[in-house]
Amino acid sequence: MAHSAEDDHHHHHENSELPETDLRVRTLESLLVEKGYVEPAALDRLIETYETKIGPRNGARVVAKAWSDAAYHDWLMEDATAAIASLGYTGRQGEHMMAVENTSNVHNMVVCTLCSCYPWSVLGLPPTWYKSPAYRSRAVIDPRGVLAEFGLDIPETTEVRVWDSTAEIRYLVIPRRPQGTDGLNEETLADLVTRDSMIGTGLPLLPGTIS
Amino acid sequence: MAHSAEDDHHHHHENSELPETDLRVRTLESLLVEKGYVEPAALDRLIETYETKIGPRNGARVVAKAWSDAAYHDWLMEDATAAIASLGYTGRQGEHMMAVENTSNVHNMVVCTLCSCYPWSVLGLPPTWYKSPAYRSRAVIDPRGVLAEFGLDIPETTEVRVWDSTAEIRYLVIPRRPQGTDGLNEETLADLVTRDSMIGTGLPLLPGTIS
Amino acid sequence: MNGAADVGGMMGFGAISHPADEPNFHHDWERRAFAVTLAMGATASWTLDESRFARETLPPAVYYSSSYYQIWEKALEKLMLERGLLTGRELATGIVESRKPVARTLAAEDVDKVLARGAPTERASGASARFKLGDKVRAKNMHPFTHTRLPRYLRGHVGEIVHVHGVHVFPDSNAHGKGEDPQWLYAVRFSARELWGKDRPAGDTVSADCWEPYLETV
Amino acid sequence: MNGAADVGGMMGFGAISHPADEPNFHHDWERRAFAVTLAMGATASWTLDESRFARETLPPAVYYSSSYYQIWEKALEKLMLERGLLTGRELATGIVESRKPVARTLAAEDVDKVLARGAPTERASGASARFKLGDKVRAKNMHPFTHTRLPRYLRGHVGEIVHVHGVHVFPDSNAHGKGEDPQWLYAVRFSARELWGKDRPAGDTVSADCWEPYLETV
Repeated sequence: MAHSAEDDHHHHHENSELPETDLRVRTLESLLVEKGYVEPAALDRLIETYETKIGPRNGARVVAKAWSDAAYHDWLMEDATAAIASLGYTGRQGEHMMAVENTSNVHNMVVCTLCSCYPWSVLGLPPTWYKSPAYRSRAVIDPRGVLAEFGLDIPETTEVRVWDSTAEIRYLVIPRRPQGTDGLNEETLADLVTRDSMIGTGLPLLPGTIS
Repeated sequence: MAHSAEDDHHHHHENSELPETDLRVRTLESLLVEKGYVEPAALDRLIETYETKIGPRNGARVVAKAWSDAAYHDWLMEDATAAIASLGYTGRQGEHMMAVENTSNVHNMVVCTLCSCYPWSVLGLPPTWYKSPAYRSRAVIDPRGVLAEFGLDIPETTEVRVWDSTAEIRYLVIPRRPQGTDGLNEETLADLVTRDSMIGTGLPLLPGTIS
Repeated sequence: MNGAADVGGMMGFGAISHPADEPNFHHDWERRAFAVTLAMGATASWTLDESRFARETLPPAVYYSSSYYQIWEKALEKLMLERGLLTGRELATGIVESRKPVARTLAAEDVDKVLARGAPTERASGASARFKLGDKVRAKNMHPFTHTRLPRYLRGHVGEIVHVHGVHVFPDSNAHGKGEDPQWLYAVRFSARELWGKDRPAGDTVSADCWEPYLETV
Repeated sequence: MNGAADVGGMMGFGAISHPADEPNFHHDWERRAFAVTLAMGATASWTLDESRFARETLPPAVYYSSSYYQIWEKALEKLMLERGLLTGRELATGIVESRKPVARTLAAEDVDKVLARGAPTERASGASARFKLGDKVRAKNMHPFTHTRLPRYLRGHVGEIVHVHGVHVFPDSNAHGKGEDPQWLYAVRFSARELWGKDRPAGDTVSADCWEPYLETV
């Protein structure tokens, strides 16, 4: 199916509204500030937090520790909320966590078909594609097709388990530890753990592919 | 639920595209004429036919005859395609007809949830609302709510039968003959039969309400 | 496919605007889009089912923000582009650059005859019907990525055969250049409670026309 | 409700655009819309579930042609207009005309604390859980016009309880000012074949979190 003509059309639609949206948001913000509902410094702090402090490095450290420390691994699989909180990652959009682990027979993948639920506390804000109707609609009915578009070819013998985040439970995929990583420390292992590998739409990097 | 803000937004969307659409259609038509794919006089004839010749008066005559002539009524209920063709109404979007009759216990209502299938040969072209996602989506899940919006309050003891035109069968609702119409001839009866009463979203007029 | 066109049971479209005296066409371009679509249909460059598939594959953002004749026009462009009867550059410039032939064209003097004939979809029956009046059947829980006329809201639900329509062209095949593959067609009646849950009125029903391959025994 | 947001299994949205290095925000207005939405959320003028309902009730034409932060912004306007915290004229002119108070405002020095605390939805359990690990359950075929977190694609289908999450705030109640009404919450696993038909891979599954009132015994 060719999508280019319609995609163009769609983008045309969306983009034609952007200057209008920009003005609208600025008007709204200034109204709310003047009404005393929001404090400008608080807005800046919220943005700064998610642009610089909370991101997928948090989740990567969780995964690296689970790869390195069997007791931590077991705790994470048993009570992800507590195990993740022990590393200091708590709070908004990570209040209730569950870890789902990839094995040689199982590949996990996370979606929120109804909106864009995502574990902010360990992965930061979701990428645009995660929030797109294209991903949300297809992940549950054609996960293997989606994974192929992301470059993952899952063997027929591997079960694909999709987790639709319909409640306030947030899912973190624990990818398989790559081969050739024996003896690497947690910080080096964390460098291998990509955001997409913790959503289930990617795999960890191999050692040697990063500088 | 208030719809005004969003409706405005929607209309804005649609209307902002109209000058573009107008130009696009004129370009397309001139290309197709020049390529020899379409003949301008044929286009005019198609438009003229549906603007002046084929309309709900056809269906009204069918209904009036069914009200007046028991044998015709039975034939219509048994083989609507043939009974309707006998009055000269045949062809496009009326190739296969079925008549569904309202009684004191049953109210019928027609929709096409998947597109806009409609019995052109007896009702002409469908009104805009019939083709709207609002009607198509709601007619099957909340027919009584839709009917109430059209001013019809159907008693609880009356079964509402919705017909979703998913194939090439086209449905014509035969409304109940209004009281006080004994002795009226077919042409006068046909004046009472509205388009909406043959879709099932209206009732026939009462004698005396028309001039 | 589970496309934008399949709106049965969807919510959020708001009230139904139904003005009393509405013209058939609101703009002159609607007249032209209507006639051009019919006239191109008469060239036999695609089947009815192919044109429906062209409409339902419009992206939801486009489908829902387009009026009905805009949907027709966009699908017509798409059908012609796909078949090489039109190029994007021709549409952009308005200048004809190619003249791939079509099978036939509709002459003005043939319009009445062609409309009166229509395009019946009933075919001679070969196989005998699997279901009969009164049979309980289940609409299959199927989700093809291709064209189908079994709406999502019916799938998995049990209804009763209330009419046998004969054998008709099968859209799921005919929309994809795979021939007419005629199949028995039935009107199937479902109770509103079966479709939508127990808080619906007891006697209300929804009927739809279902080809035999959409149905299974209960 | 069966709103535009409920897209699971819908088709026609095309390929997934996933550029490798994407910033969190593409435009400055996205930053501001994000922050304003969070800060207004902190005023406790509505619940999380009320804000989700405000988004999913956007008409499909608007929802699908808006980017995600556009959806947030439009829903934020709607929530504020509904509660009289903002008027259409204020939005049009940018001039404040009313100052209805809010319960609290978020101060910059409290941001870290508020984010770290989050808004847990687990509540002390009163009633005992009706289902246990391994139980087979059916997702109800329900179609409320109000907010629900049971997606359409699961309704009517049978799955297995694979995790018991405890007792959580019930969105169907909390979205409509009817209180938290906490209910047991379960992860339910459905086979892809059960959901989508027999041509799906045998071992593949989709799990979703379902509150007890969404489920019935098989």
